[in-house]
Amino acid sequence: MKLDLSPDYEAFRQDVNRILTENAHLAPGPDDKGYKHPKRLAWQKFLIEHGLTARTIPKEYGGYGAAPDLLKSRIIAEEFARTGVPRPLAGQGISMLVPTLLELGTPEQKAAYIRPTLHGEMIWCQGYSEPGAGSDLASLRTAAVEDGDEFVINGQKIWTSTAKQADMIFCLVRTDPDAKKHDGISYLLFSMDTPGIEVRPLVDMTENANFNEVFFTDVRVPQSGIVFEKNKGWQVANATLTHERGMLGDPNATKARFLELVELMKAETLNGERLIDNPLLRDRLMKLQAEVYAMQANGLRVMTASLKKESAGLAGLIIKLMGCELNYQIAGLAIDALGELGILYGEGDHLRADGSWQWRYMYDLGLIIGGGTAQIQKNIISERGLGMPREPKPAKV
Amino acid sequence: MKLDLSPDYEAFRQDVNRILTENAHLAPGPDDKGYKHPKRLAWQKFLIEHGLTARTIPKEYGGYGAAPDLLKSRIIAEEFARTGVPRPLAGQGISMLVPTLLELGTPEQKAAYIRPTLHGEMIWCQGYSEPGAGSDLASLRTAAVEDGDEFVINGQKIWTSTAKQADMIFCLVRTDPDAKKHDGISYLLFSMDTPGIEVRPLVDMTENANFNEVFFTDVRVPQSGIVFEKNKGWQVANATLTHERGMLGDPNATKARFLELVELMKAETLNGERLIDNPLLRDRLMKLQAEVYAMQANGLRVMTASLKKESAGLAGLIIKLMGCELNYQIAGLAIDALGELGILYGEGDHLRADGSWQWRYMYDLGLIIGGGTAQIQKNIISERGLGMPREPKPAKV
Amino acid sequence: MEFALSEEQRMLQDAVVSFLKDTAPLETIRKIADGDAAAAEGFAGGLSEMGLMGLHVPETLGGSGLGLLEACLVQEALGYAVAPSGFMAAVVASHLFSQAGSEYAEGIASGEMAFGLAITELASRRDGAGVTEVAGQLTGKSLLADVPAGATHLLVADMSGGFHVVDDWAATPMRTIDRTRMFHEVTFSGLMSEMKTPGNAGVLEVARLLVAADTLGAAQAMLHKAVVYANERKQFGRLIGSFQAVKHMCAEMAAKLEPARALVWHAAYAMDTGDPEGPVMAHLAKAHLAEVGSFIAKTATEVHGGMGFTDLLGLHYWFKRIGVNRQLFGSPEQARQTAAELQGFVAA
Amino acid sequence: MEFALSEEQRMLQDAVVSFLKDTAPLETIRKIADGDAAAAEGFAGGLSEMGLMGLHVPETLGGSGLGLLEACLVQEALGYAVAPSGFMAAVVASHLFSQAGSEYAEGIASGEMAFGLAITELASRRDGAGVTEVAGQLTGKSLLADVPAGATHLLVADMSGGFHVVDDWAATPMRTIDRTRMFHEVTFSGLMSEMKTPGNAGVLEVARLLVAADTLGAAQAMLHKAVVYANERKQFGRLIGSFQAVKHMCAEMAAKLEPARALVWHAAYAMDTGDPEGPVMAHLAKAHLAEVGSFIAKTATEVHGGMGFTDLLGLHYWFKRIGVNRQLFGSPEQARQTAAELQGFVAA
Repeated sequence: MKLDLSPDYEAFRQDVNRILTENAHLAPGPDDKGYKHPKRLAWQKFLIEHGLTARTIPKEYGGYGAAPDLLKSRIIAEEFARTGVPRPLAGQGISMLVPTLLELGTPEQKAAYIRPTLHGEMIWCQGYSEPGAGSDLASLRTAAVEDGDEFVINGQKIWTSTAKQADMIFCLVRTDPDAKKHDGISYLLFSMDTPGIEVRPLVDMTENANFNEVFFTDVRVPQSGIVFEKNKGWQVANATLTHERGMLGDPNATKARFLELVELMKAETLNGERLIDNPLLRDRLMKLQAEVYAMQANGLRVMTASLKKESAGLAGLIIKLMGCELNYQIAGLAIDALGELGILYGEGDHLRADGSWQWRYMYDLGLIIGGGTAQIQKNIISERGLGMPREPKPAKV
Repeated sequence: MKLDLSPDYEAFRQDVNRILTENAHLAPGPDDKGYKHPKRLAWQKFLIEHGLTARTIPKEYGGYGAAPDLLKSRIIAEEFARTGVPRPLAGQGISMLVPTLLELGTPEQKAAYIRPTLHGEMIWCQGYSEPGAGSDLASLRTAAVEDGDEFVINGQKIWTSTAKQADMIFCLVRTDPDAKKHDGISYLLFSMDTPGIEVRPLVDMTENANFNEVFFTDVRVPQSGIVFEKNKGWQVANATLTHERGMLGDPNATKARFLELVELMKAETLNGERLIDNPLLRDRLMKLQAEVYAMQANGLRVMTASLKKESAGLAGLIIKLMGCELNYQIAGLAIDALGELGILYGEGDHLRADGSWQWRYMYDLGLIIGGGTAQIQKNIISERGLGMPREPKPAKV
Repeated sequence: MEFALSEEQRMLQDAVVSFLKDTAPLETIRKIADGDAAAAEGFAGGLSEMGLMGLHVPETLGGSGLGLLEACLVQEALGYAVAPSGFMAAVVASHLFSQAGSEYAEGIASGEMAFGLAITELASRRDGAGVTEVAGQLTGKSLLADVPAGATHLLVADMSGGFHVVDDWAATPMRTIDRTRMFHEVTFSGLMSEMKTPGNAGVLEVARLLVAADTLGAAQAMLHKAVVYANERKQFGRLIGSFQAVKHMCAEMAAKLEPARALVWHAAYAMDTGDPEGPVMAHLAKAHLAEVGSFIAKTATEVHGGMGFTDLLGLHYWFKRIGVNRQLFGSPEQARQTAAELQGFVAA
Repeated sequence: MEFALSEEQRMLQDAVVSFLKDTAPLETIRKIADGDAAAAEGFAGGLSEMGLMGLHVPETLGGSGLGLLEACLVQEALGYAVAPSGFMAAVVASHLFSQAGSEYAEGIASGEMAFGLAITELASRRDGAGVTEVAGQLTGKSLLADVPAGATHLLVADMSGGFHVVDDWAATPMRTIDRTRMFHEVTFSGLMSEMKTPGNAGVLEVARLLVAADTLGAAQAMLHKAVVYANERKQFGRLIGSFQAVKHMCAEMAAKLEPARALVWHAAYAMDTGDPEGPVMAHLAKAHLAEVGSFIAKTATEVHGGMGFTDLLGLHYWFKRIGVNRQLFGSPEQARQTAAELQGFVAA
């Protein structure tokens, strides 16, 4: 057990802090909107050059080329949070496609896509889920039929974020309808400008379109877009799905929300009494604080395991389930504490925190479902974490 | 909706009340212990003769022979509770075997068993569950092999209450090992005095032996003990299992416990403050009160349905699951409210209510499991109550 | 002894249910939520033509003379259809005016008057809300007032326990997550109170009871939708409704909801028959349905998977209805506290 | 940055675990529970021979000088084996005496002294319990005192926040549902206090932290047993562990317990390093493990079905250990309240 950092790392932290504070003026402001705004691209370039993002990606592909060091990555993230300086660009292209290409892409694919993606010049979207293929992703049916050196794609994807802005899509398509469901899938890259692609915003319960539906009608794309091998797309996707799972339920984000809730309950009153002085609300708050501490400590345990290249076992498997539920509970207490003001939404004098608690209460429920429902998570925990048997296959009827 | 009773029923209530109060001196006292104590048998005889128990059982079998009237039965139960006069004899012979014999018994069986059972002269125990056959009762393996006009029984039963006191047992045995599991079972009556029967008390977490294990080694009993038909025992048992289910989770008993809890929280203090004045404990109490009211109203609904010979549907199916859980929660709050005194047990100055809250907290957990676990209950509710599909049969591996 | 709905009661509820099926399908609800005034007025008109507004007004005053049990059956149907309406306000006002101010009861029954409720502060005061009365003049504001389209009068609770009727007010909309219903901030500056009646007069427990009935209906709808979806949707080559996890989620919803329904009926019946336990049951019903409703809103959405999160099925209208009801007229904790006080469980 | 047990820490815990496997199998625990004094003494002797009692005593005073993290690892192992011991009392006393009264710390380390705890009233006073001190004389009684077999001294909390050491007391046993451990009512009438130290001195948070660790171990044992049972027991022709309902029950237990373990470690580490958040975490750990423990005690028993209810498997010893721990040194609500007060969340 040792939670403080060695002097070298403390020095690194100070460097990072200095670079960020001294160059904050280069960062894009709130008005510099738009995915490819010049100031945002310039800032991204600056951050890469100073090793503050794309840190471990080889120089030849446009990264900084440093050796992997989880602690340094964590320090960087903490300093962005501490200084409040705008963060580097994110998105599924950077978080999911780039690692995939580095591991399994052809030299041409690496050369063509990684650099512009890192630098924000090429936006990607992910084409995985389908209306009929959610928890059972491998049953996806979007078909890619060979025709000369092209594929002709027909089908539909759903839960596609940034589809409207994306230049390219990394997409799971069925290239062998006769093979077993996991064996007929390919991982395919192609342009979102290809004729026959229609993007429809998918409005959700938060009233926003956080996602889209994407429809493919006779979409012709080159076969060269295949990553790794044809009909090996399931393995390719799984390599990166693990990345996504990790992203949900970050305990530091949860801790930050909890602290906001404490401030809220100190500041707000009900019938003249501070909310935090209400014994029932306070007891619920303290219950949540215990869980926040627990998830934070659990996160440190998982981080230590990855530092040691060990498996975190159960401690890792439970994060998505417990983290998302805890976020939902925190938002729920905020709403209950605010009572008749906790259900306001959109605009208005009495709205608190721009309605972000209400938005979270709904969006966090979406996250409990998305990226592997709570039920799928419990299957995984019991089977991989506790070694319990899989459900027997149903007899063919 | 009409919760008050018609004048006739009110008159009936007054009669019942008068009979009980005027004759209370005939009832057995706390010292008149033992299943067949003369005072207990005499009191039972008196109650039957006055239609206060065995009310709807035909006179020829030793009952009172009145027409079925659920309301009158309910009024009788309420008056026993109100007056505190000792109740009639109970037990699985009276509650489960007698209805079965009336429905499916041979004339000889009815003549031989019903009268002495009702009058407390013949005690029965139930031989259903086995160590390997709990939720999956139909997989029971206790074997009854024909030999001349006898069966030779070998095997083991568990969860057998009153086995030590019982004269007779009604027992599920496998009479056809080759048939499908539901089709090879017979419902058999025989004497507990038969050589080869060993009863071992089964101590449970309450430190008492509320149940027994019963072992059969080459036990020879007459085949005439079969009820209904050989290998039709599953149907016979199901007729009465429904009786048992109904017995668990009685909302009036739950209400009585809740009122005890209220008195406890008014009488007891923590750090000089009445428990009921503690906002956290009181809020838990009120949450439980809402559930107590709800289960009570639900019970009235079920009762009305049976008065009309209608199915109560979901309202009936959920009673065991919700009623047992609610009892457990009530006991749990009592223990939490009593804190370090709530975990005392057995004897001692500081023990409250003879440790009955602690006993209930453990015994009620047993009832959540017994008579169909919570998981089995949820299967039943979803399949019979909501029309959801059964789980597919596993493929033979 | 009969704890069941009478033939008339079942017919009443069926009539409202089928009326709502025709006049308030999801498409209409969507229009109303998106601010289509025509759709809202059309629907509201049809509803008042049914003569429901006078349901709880005594026959001697031109109403149907029905009880709170019948009112709860109607409110349950409205919740089941997530339909907006002035019904709740009409019943609460009728309940008060059958004791005092009968002219208003007559107005409600005849349809000449439509009431709104500005009574939030009976339970909960925030942001300086609260109305005071001096010499018949009202000053102050009330938040999250239930002001249905076409309301002609407001029933206002002042902070000294009195109730007032006004036919003039300044209202600013308060947007909630539930866009099917209109809530407002109403402000009074020296406005004349037409009529004053003292004492709580059952307003809070009746309002809470009706909210419980509304949540009962909305939760029942979500359970139905979840079961139907689970019995249609296939994943891993089988209906998701055949997975034990999904079956048990639905079983738990039903196991909580079924007794909750009986509680609402019993509370309403007890109020109608003057049973002293009636108000206790009514407050507890509000609290209990809030808890059961929150569980079902979340669980039913999870059974629907991603589809439940989208706007495609409109499931969120029920989720939000239940979410807003939870906070109306006081939190579950406050309702339980009221019930405790009524039973003398709280140290003076 | 490393949040994991060191090699030494793992070795320490393994040593205690395997010692307990040999010396405190279920048969021995049963004997102790049934009042077999020989079995109890034999086991207690072996335990103190391990030199565990001086674990938290500074090396300068003859102890091992290990921290609360190591103490929690040992306590977790004791809870896992539902083994009785004076370890908890020894650690609490050592923690206090490393600040004042070092002669007692030395006594604990050398084994000449064995301590018990009479500190229940720090959190909870019932039945007129509570000890007062006048001119060095103690009067009053303490309930549910932890008086291990062979205790030579008691650490007593008085009602003005002071702590006392006494080597003489009158004790009557208090039987709890957990028969593996001895609790007593201790009475003092004008008994001389050997030594007095003022102020809370961390006693309550250390005691609560250790109880949390004990429950962690007991709950972990119940989860293990449930998984093993579910993977052996067949019903309906399949392992019950292959039913999704049973799998999810086990998954939920693990999902709650795993972060709870990290919380206990972190709280202990924070206490050892003087992190100001340490006491807050310690109180919350007590409360949180009480809640998680109650869930696991019930759920693991349900996974075992009827067998879990019987005495045959002895599962109830763990159920009862967790049940008693929940109430020791204050309820979960009281522990959360303490944590809130430490953070200034409570109006003065």
